[in-house]
Formats: sequence, structure tokens, C-alpha cells
Amino acid sequence: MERFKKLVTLGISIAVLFLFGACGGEKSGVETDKNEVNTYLGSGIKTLDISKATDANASFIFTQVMEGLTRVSVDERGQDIILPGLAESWETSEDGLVWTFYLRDSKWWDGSELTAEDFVYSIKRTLDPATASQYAFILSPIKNAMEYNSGKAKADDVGVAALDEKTLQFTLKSPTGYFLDLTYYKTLHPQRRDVVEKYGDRYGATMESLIANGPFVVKEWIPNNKVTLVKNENYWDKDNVRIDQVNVQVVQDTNAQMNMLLNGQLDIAGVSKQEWVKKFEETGRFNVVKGYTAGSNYTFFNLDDGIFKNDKIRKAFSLSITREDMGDVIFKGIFESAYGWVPPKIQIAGKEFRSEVPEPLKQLKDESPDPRELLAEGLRELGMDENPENLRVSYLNTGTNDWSRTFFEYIQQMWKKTLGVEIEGIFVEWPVFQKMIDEKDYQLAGMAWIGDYNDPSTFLDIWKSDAGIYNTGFKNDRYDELIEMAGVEVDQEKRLEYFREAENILLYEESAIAPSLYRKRNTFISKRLGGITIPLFGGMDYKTVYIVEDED
Amino acid sequence: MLRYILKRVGIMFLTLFIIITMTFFIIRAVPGDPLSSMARNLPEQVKINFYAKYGLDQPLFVQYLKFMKNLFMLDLGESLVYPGRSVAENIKRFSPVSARLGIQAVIFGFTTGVSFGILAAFKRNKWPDYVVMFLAILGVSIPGFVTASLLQYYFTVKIPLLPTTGWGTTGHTILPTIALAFGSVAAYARYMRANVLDVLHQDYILTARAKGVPRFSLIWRHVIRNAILPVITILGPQIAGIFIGSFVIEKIFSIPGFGFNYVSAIQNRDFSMILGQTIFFAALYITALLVVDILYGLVDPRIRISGKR
Amino acid sequence: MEKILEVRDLGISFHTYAGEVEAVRGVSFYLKRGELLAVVGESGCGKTVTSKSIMKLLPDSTVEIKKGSEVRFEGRDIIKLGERELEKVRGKEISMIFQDPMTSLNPTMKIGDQIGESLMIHKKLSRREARKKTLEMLAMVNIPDPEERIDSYPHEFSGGMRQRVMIAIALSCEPKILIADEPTTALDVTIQAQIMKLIKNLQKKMGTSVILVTHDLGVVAGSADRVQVMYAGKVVERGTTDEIYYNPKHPYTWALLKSVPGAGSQKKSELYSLKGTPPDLMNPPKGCPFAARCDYCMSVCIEREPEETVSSGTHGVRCWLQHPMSPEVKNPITGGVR
Amino acid sequence: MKSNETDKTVQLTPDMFVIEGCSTIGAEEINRPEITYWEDAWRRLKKNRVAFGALLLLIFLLVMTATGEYMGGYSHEVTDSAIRNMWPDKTHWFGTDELGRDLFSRVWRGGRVSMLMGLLGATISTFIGCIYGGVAGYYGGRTDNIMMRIIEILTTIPYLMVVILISLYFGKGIFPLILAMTATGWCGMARLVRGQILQVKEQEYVTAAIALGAGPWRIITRHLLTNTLSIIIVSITFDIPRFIFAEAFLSYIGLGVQAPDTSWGALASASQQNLMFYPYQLFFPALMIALTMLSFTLLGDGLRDALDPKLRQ
Repeated sequence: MERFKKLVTLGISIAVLFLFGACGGEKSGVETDKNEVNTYLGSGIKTLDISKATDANASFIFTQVMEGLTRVSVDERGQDIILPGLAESWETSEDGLVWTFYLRDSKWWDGSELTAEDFVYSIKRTLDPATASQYAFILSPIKNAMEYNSGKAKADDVGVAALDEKTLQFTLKSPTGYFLDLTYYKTLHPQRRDVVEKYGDRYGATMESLIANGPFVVKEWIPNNKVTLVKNENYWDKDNVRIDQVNVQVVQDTNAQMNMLLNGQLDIAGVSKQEWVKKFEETGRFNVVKGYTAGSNYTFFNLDDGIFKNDKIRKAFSLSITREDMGDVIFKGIFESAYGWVPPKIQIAGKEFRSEVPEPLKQLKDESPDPRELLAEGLRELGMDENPENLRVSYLNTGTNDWSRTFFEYIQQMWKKTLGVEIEGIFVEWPVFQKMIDEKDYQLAGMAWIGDYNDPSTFLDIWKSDAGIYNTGFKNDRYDELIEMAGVEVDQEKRLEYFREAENILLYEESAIAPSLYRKRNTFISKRLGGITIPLFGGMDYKTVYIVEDED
Repeated sequence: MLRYILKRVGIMFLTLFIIITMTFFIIRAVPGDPLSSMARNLPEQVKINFYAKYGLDQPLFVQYLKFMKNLFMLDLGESLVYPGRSVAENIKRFSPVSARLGIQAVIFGFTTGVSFGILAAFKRNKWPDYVVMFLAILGVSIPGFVTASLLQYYFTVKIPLLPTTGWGTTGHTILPTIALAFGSVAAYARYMRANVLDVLHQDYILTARAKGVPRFSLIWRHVIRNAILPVITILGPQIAGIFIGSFVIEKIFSIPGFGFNYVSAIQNRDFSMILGQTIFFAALYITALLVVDILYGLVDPRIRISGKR
Repeated sequence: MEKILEVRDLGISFHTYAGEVEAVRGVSFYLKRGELLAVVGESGCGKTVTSKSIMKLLPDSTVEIKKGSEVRFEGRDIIKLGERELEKVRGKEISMIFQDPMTSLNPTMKIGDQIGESLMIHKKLSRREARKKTLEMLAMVNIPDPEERIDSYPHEFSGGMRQRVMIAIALSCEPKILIADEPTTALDVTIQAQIMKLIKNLQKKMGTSVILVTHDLGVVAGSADRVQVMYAGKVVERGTTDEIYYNPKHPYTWALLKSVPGAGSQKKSELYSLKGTPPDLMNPPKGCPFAARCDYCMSVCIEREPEETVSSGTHGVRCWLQHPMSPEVKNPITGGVR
Repeated sequence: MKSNETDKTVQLTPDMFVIEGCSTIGAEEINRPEITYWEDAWRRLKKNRVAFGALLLLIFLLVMTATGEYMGGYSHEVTDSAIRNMWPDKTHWFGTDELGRDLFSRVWRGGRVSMLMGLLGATISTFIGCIYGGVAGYYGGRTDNIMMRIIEILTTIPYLMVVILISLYFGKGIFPLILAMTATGWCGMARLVRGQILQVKEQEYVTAAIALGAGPWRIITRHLLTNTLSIIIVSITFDIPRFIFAEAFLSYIGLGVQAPDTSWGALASASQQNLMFYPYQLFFPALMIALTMLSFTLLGDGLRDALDPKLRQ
């Protein structure tokens, strides 16, 4: 037995040594003296092919390694501003249909000259049906773009042309108020024909096939693991790029992100939990940047449902959402109550939409302070039992994690308390959710919408009856008309008015959807970093970031 | 023996064929397609172009034949969600990561588990037995994510010894290995304990003792060899499971492995990726089981392997 | 002949969920160099427990060896030996063959390795030497084609062959004592005789002392030098084979002899069958344990346990019938009186 | 010795030496009463204090899952934003969760589903696994080959897809839940049992039983399975927590418990993001799972000892 005991002990110690001993001499990446920034992505990048990229992770990389006609930044008031990028200047025709961009002299990373043709090629490639780009629709304001994408027009018909090496001209289908906001968007970045053709379908999928023209270049890309970016010496504005390297790790788990921010392996992270916020604040090592993310959480109704076809019932459900409490309990006090649909910071006519247009639901709330009464009225109109306790409705949830369950349990209790209604939860996987929405196999459903570009239309267009995005059964002729008018109107003030009315119809008159919260973020940034800008769209830009010298 | 193996390999291909066919039609019967991963509904034209590009607009059976034809030429196709990445390339990239982690975890789990089990059996109803049982219960009642999170917090934040997440150095593998093995140590230990107790009651152990076989050799040559068989049964699927990785552990430690990839392929409805990975996994799994069956014969000569059986 | 083994006042109890079972209650006997001692009795009489205790093979967890028990082998008390020392006795000095050859061999080891194992342990032979010796042993126990069978696994052998292997294992190190616990019980009759003959031959050849444990007096007849009959954890009669066969004195011995065809009872058609079952050793009777089944039971038998009456130097009986006060009884075997 | 004997002889009287034949005290009567296999097993189980304690613990857990919910005086579903994430105290014995619900009542409420699923899942998968593995191992050859290949097919087809199909075709409720849980859950047990059967079926008593004309069913259930009991029991004890967690996973795709109802698995996984700050939210459900498993492990060990013919004395 003695020998046996020894053997077991030996075995265990070998195992432990094997596990712990092997790690000597390796550093865990906590390096604070270098001119580098450590950041993360929440998941792997799907592709870095500009035409095919769809995910936010790719957008983040493009922000650092690419540059479009313009670059987005943030002004002193925290509003997004558009700065010249590759385009030194631009002009618009009277009717707002023709946009001409004058490019500065700039080079690709490999030293070759960047020309207007690179933009034309990129756009036409995205629109080519054979590319099957999922974001082709972003280019729909360009004349004949959608026609080419659906095979009804030829590539040459598309309203984009290189007038000369350095002059790029767009012809639009209709005056598009937000067109300039698309010019920094990833789908309007230039592409190199020779590189794309060399790699074919594998362009953007491997490190070798990448080509950059922005502040940084990709030095290393290990899919689902990490991306290393280094300063691009051929970038036209390289003198203003102050860091040498950005280390981007893929960190999927939120707790892991927090741990890494705490132990210094990350310099920056979004923090959405009050407990962590407190912990980070206590360390005194971080600056906090709070901001909106151009998104709203909402509940939507199936307007063809026997109960929710009644607008009073919809209003009752919408008004009885305890938005402040929900923001506090479910979203840790970070998200903000939404009584409107278009979130703050979205701009139109150089102004913030939300500060110009009061939130429609606030008015509704003032007029109908008792949602229970509204519900009873609605039920009476439908000839149903007025007692809300006899009403059972179902709520369709997506998401296969604990959070969606907690969220549902909250709103279930919320409506039980505020309206006295029983809510039954249905949980499905996202693709099944989509299917059930398409088939109108639901009563209530919960979602979030994140805008694509800085214009109210990115929020309001989707409820046009033929938009085909979400099948709610909402159809209002005036609403459709307003959206169409806003789409072709050049005068931004008028567009603002159209959108004001449209939002009023959507929320005040019809209550087709019930927004609950505006999404916000809470970013903790190490005090060693300066010059951080987090615009509403486009994501964090490391071009302007620098390492703060030790001042103490 | 050779005939037996050849026959089993033949059957293996038949089994694989059935698995592929069933998987192909099951994933198509489930709602959703690769565009679902977009988390938003896309305009109709985008969908049409996408389906046309990947042949998803064709009748299902035609797609099936096309897939089988390509498969026959050893072409697993291209990912539908990660444009430009071939399925084979993805497997080649991610499975070694999961494999390394898995092999470490199985070696660690198996050796410690089996040692613990033997220890518990010989010290039955004494404190080592209780400690092993306590660990076993802990290992199974505490979900993997808890072990992983705690290890991560204590060894990367409290005592910053190791990198928190990522992959690349040996240091990166230590915590995930322990977290991954934690539950299986318990299983191995409990099975081994039960078997050892069974074997200890066998007459041939008495014979061996009567021969004056020293304790150590008794345990090693007579007890363990006879007791380890059922543990090999659970080892087989575990070895195959190595390559498929663990979703939870890979997520918490952000390991670019097969497990996370497999689950996200399913969630994204990346048809070709699901199929490719299923084929890869199934082939490994079946091979592992074949190896286990052969191992059985080696460990226990009573179970003869022959072509006839 | 000197006494190679001496067991004194051996008491063994099993502790079970139900309580303490006194399996062996004060057994004393000896074994001389080169002799064959047969221990006879029904199952459950304690004979197997006794034989296992000689090598201290009983499980520690449930078995208690009573204080005062002694198993003296060449002067040493085996009961007091530690596991390390025991390992040097087992297989080398004393070895054992078990009842069931089907389960007594390790199924996952080649039989050659199982034989060679003891040689390598005790004789410190190299692998090659052990193999050579193993082949000799296989030949000695009459296994055909030893060269071929040495690499076989137990399941490839018949019962008789396996028992031969067991014997080869037991005798490989030329032990001083061989304990054969019902070595033939699980085998069919023709094989039984062969195995017994083999044991006997090898005993003569190697000069080994043998303790043959059996329930079958028939097996004993031709081979044993001395016999001791056990009942309910006690030795009820002991003597030379001739004494037991031709002058048995205990009613239990009579019953055993009457139930053996060809031995004791003259008429084969009248095989005797003993009624009832042995007493519950969890609660042993205070009198003679056989009283309840004894045709000659007297009230003293129930009240008090008989002491051993030694009639010649070798013949001892525990029975009240031997008491001067008891009535005279006709010996059903010899026809004699008392 | 000698003196002792003389001493005794003195008290002996001739009347004690009269042959009475087979004793008045019947031989049969002295013997222990005949006990059946199951009675004996039960008797020995009762004698085994640890196992009996485990049985009591299990009964306690069962009683608490039935009644514990009402003992603290709080509902398992009512949220209260004012008392979120409270550590255990006098009013909320297990603390509260992130919606301010009383964890004491939630833990016991959750125990209902978890206990049911753990037991039912383990029972069903053990039942199917034993029969399937038993048949495959017993018949061997082609039957075994085909049956094992079926298992391979079942275990390699993407499970999530199968579960989604089940939820689409059978909706929600107890039946689809059990179906989804056991669809592949029994395969491990079947493989384990088959491996054991292969090992024991070569033994002589099986041959003997076949020779005596026992049918395959009887041989598998009486001879083969009883001899693999210890492994089966260990496997069951591992199956129970496995199914408890499987239920939690299935509830994400709408199959498990319906909100606001809960289960131990769901409670445990909901606590993940709060682990660093409110470890008690994990502690209590995990403790219950551990206690359940502990009681089954100890009971299993006791049962094994009680049922194992080899240990029967």
C-alpha cells in the first residue's frame, strides 16, 4: 500500500506539474509601457470582404484599417460629425441628386495610388447579384443600384462614376437626406480590383488577401482568436496616428471581459453591470464614457390578432410598461426610458431629432393616465370580457440565454401588476422567431432595433407597410405617404416634419409598436488612453488615440 | 482481426452515409437559413441573390445530390456564413485547438480520476473515499461554467498567474484543461471505485493473494486491468468528444476551438459548416468507438474479436 | 515427523449487518511434514474459513480473528505477521488451490504469466527462467502442448485443465504446505480422480504437506494420512484415515460415512441422507452443535458441549457418547459398541 | 483443562444420558427465518446507516420541494424592484434574485421540476439503456453491430436541431421535454451496459442458465443486468444531475419549465453572470443538486451493497 500511495501521489504531482510548471516564462500580456492599446471583440470576424461583411466586428476593423470618402467623429457636444476622409471636398447639385467628391492624393498600404475607380469598382461589386452581398440594400439611394442588384439593369447604369482619377460622382435615385452619412459606412469603402480578382471568393477571408488604406494595417489575424493592427506608414494622415499597435483579442464572455479590464489585459471595455461599474470606479484607473448606441428596445404587436387589432388595447399595453423601473432592474440603470421610437443623438437638418420632437408616448400618457381603463374600453369594443384577469396573451421571445428569460419574467410580472393580465412566454431560437413573425404566429413579441445610419429614416422606414422587415400587419396610408415624401425631399426641415408626424402616427395614434428603452453604453477606458472618440455610428476609432504620458 | 477491422470500416462508411443523409434533411427541416444569422430581416432581392449564389433555390433533393457528389470528391464546400472560408479549412484550423485541450483534459482527468477511484476503493469508507466522493459530487453538481469562471477569476485576477483568455501558449491551456477535466475526474473516479470493489470480490484476486503477489503488483496487474474495462467504455466517446470541444469552456476562455464553432454554425444555420463538422465529428466518433472495441479485446481476452461475431 | 504447522484455539467471526457469525470456534490441529491432512465437513462448517486463515486471506473489514488464536508455521505465528511478511509466506511457503477453477484464474492474464508470476516474485527468476520453469510445471501437471498453451488465456481451458493450472501455480515455488480447498468439487467425476491423483503424486514427489479441504469423504479415502471432521466451526472428530474409516466414533462422522457410496455403508442402495441443516452460527447452541440432528441426542447434548475424548494418540472425538455415563451405542459403521 | 473437565463431570447425572434421538428443539427452528432476496436487501439497507440517512435526506428534499415554497411566506414569482440581490437574511432565508424574488421559495419550487426531470430522465434512460445495451451485448454479432451503429447515428446528429424539431412538432409540455431529454440520453448507459454484458456473458452461470432453458429476457434481466448493477447504479447517480442541467438548457428553446416557474438548473445558470457578486444565488440551487446527488450516491452505494449477491452473507 505504501508504494501504491506513493505512486498515486507521484501521479498527481506530475499532473499538477504538467499543468502548472509549463507556464513559466510566459507573459500574460500585461504591458503598460508600450505604445500599444489592448482591446477586444465580442466574437470572431465573419469576413473582411467589404462587399460581404455584415457584422459589427468587421465594421470595427474597417474603421481602423480603411478609410472612405469621409470619417466620422464626435464634436464637443457629443454629436457625430463628418470629417473629410479620402475626399478633400464635395459638392451637391441643386436638386440633391448629384454628389461629386474630390479625392486627395492617397495611397494603398502597398504603396499603389488610390483612385476614384477603386470606389466605383467596390460599389459595383457589392451590387453585382453574383456577389450576393447582404448589405447591398444600403446602396439603394444610388440610381439603378437595386435594379442592377436584381438583374434589371446593367452595371454601367449604376449611378456612380469616376470622372477622372481623383473625382468620383454619384447620381442618386432621389435626393437622400442622409447620403453623406453613408460615405463613411463600410459598404462605401474602396476595393482593389487586382486584389479581389487575385483571391476571388477567398478575398477577405485570409490575412494575405487583405488590403488597407486606413490608419492601421492588419499584421496578424487568427480567426476567432486575435487581430493585431499596426500603424500604416502609407496612410495619408499618418502623422496624426499616435499609437503603434492595436491588439484586438476575441473575448466572448462578458465576465472574462470584466476580469481582463480589471487585471489590465484590456484597456477598454463596455460595462453593463452596476456591480462591475462600482468595482471599476473604485480602482480609479478608468475614465467612463457614456453614450447612446442608436438603438431602441421595443415590443411589437400582431395587428391582425383578435385582441391586438384594437388600438386601445395596444395603447394600454404600451403605457403600462414601467419603463423607468425596467431600465433600472433589467438594464442596470444604463438604458433610458423610451417614450419615442427614434433614439436620442439621431440627427436631421443638423439638429438632434429627439430634441426637436417631443416623445409621443408622453403625450399619450398624460391624456390616458389609467391604462387599465383603456384596456377595459378596448375589450368592450371587441365585445370581450372586461376583466383583465381573464385575458391571457402570449409573448414571443428569442434568445437562448438566461437574460432573455429574466427579461420575460420581468415583463410578465410587470403586466400582471399594471394591467392584471396573464402573459404566457414562448421562447424560441432566433430563426424560429423570424419564421413565426413572418407567419404572424404571435401576439406580442420583443426585439431591439439598431439603426444603420444617422437619420431618422433608419428607424422609421422599417414600418412602412411594404418594407417587409417585420410582419406586424401595420398599414397606415398616411404613414406610408410620409415616409415616401421624406425619401425624396431635399429640404431637411420638411423631412423633419414628415418624420415627426410619422412617429406620432406610429406611437400616439396607432401604437403599433411599444418602445421601452433607448439603448446606451457605458465604456470604461483606462486612464492611460487619451483621444478616444466613440461616435454613434461607425464604432470606436483608434486613429486619434494616444497613450497619456506619466504625469504624476 | 484484420478482417474484423476491415468489416467495421466498411460498416463505418455506411453509418456515415446515414448520418450525413439524416443530418442533411434534419437541418433543412428546421426553420431558418444562413441569412438568419443577420439578426434582421433582409430585403427580398438580397435573399434571392444569396440563395442563387449558393444553390439554395434549387429543390432540396437536387441540393442533396450535389452535396453528396462534392463530398465524394472530398469537397466539403464553403461556409455560408463566413464567406470565402472552406469548411475543411475551418475544421483544420479549429479542431487541433480543441484536440489539444481535450487530450490534455482526458489525460489529466483519466489519470487523476482512475487514481482517485482506486484510492477510494482501497480506502473504502475511510476519509480518502469520502474526499473522493465529495469531489465527485462537487464535480457533477457544479456546472462547468462555474468552475471555469472561478478558476479564471482566482488565477488571472486575484493572483495574476495566467492569461485570462485566448490561445497560443501553454499558459493559455492550463485553466481550461482543469475546468474541462473537473467533471470527468469525478466520473472516472466513481466508475473506477465501483469496478475495483467488484473485482476485489473476485476469486482470482484471492488466488493472486494466495500466490503472495505483493500489494502493488496485485493492484496493478490483477485489479486495475480487470476493473478498467467499463472506464474504457466511457473513455471512447470522451476521446471523440475531445475534437468537438466544449462550447462553455471555449466561450469563457475565448478559445478558438471546434466546440464554439460547431454551436455557432448551428445557430447561424451555416448548412455546409454543420454538415462538414458533423461528418468530421461522426467519423472521429465512430473511429474512436472502433478503437475502444479493439482495446476491449486487448484488455479483456474473453471478448474475442473476430469477423464472425 | 515434526509438526510443520500448528493451529491453536482458532476462533473466527464474521461481522455482518445481521450480527456476528462465529464461523470457527476454537479449532486446534497440526500438520506434519509430508503428510496429507483431510478436513471434512458440510458447507458452512468453517473448513474453508479455517484453511484461508492459515494464510490470513480473509478480508480484514468483516472478519475478526479472536484473541488467543494461533497459527504457528515453523515457529512463527502467522496471525501476527504483517502484510509484507505474509507476502513472503504466501505462495512460497504455503500455497492454496481454490474450489472453482473457473473463477480463480485472472481472466485477463495469460496462464503462463499467472504461473510465472509467483516464480518471479519468490524465486526472483528472470522472465526467461520463469518461462522455462513454467513450461516444466505445465508438463508436470500433465497439460498437453505446454509450449502452445502457455500463452493461452484461462477461458480457453476446460475446468479440469484450469485446475491443473491452479495446481501448477500453487506448486511452482515448491511450497512446504499446499492447501487444497475443495479442489475437485467443481469438476466431473473422472476429472476428480485425475486431479486427486495428480495432487497425491506431486505431494510425494515434492514432499509437500497438504491440507485437503473437502465435503466428500470418498475423495479422502485413498489419499489422506489423517482426517479431521468439522461441524459448525468445531473439530468433532480427528484421527488417522484408518481410524476415521474403520472406527469412527462421532455420530456426525457416521452420517458422513453412510452418505458416501462404497464407503462405510455396505449396501449401495441405502445411501444415507442427513436431515436438517447446521445450526445458525450467529446464535450457536450452547450444547453440542450436532445435537439437533443427532439420532443419539441426549439431554446433556443440548445442555452442555462435549470435550474432546482422546482414545489413541491420534484419535480424538467430541461426543457425549464417549462419556462413561452414556449408554452403549452400536456403531453403525463398524458394528462394534462404543 | 483437566480440572475444568472434572468440575463439569461432577454435575452430570445419569438421567442426562438417555438417548432421545433427534432433538425436540427442531433443527429447522434454530435457523434464521427464510428471507427472500428483496426482504433481505431491504433489511440490509435499513441496517446500513449511511444509506438509510441518505434515504431520509432524499425524503426531506422531496417534502421540501412539495411544501418549502410556502414556508417562507413569499411567492416564487412576484418581483420587487426594491429588494433586488439581497443576501440571505431573516426574512429571505436564501436571499433574493436580480428581480427581487424570494430565492427560498424559488429554490423549492424549482426542485419540483428538477427532481421530477432528474428522476424521470434517469429512470427512462436507465430503462431503455439497460434493455438496449443488454440485448445488444447478449445477442452480439450482427444484432449488436446494427444496434451500436444506431447509437452512433443518434449521438452524432446535431442534437440542437433534433430538439428544435421536437419542439416544433410536439409543442411544449412534459412529453416533448422528456422526449428531448431522453432522445439521446440513454445512449451512454446502453454502451456501458453492453460493455459489461460482453464481459459477464462469457461466464459459466450464463451458459448454465441457457442450458436450463431460460429465455433471453430472463437471462438479460436476471443474470446479466444484476451482475452489472454497480456500474448501472453509478451511472444513474451521474445521470440525475445531468438531466437536471439538461432541463435548464432545453428551457432556452422553450421546452423546459415555463416562466415564471423555475428549476434548479435554470436558477444555477441564471446566476452565472452574478457569480462574482452574489454567489449565494448559485450556492443554494447547486447545494440542492449536490444534496440530491449525494443522497442518490449514498443510497446507490447502499443499494449496491444490499443487492449484490456477492456481498450477501
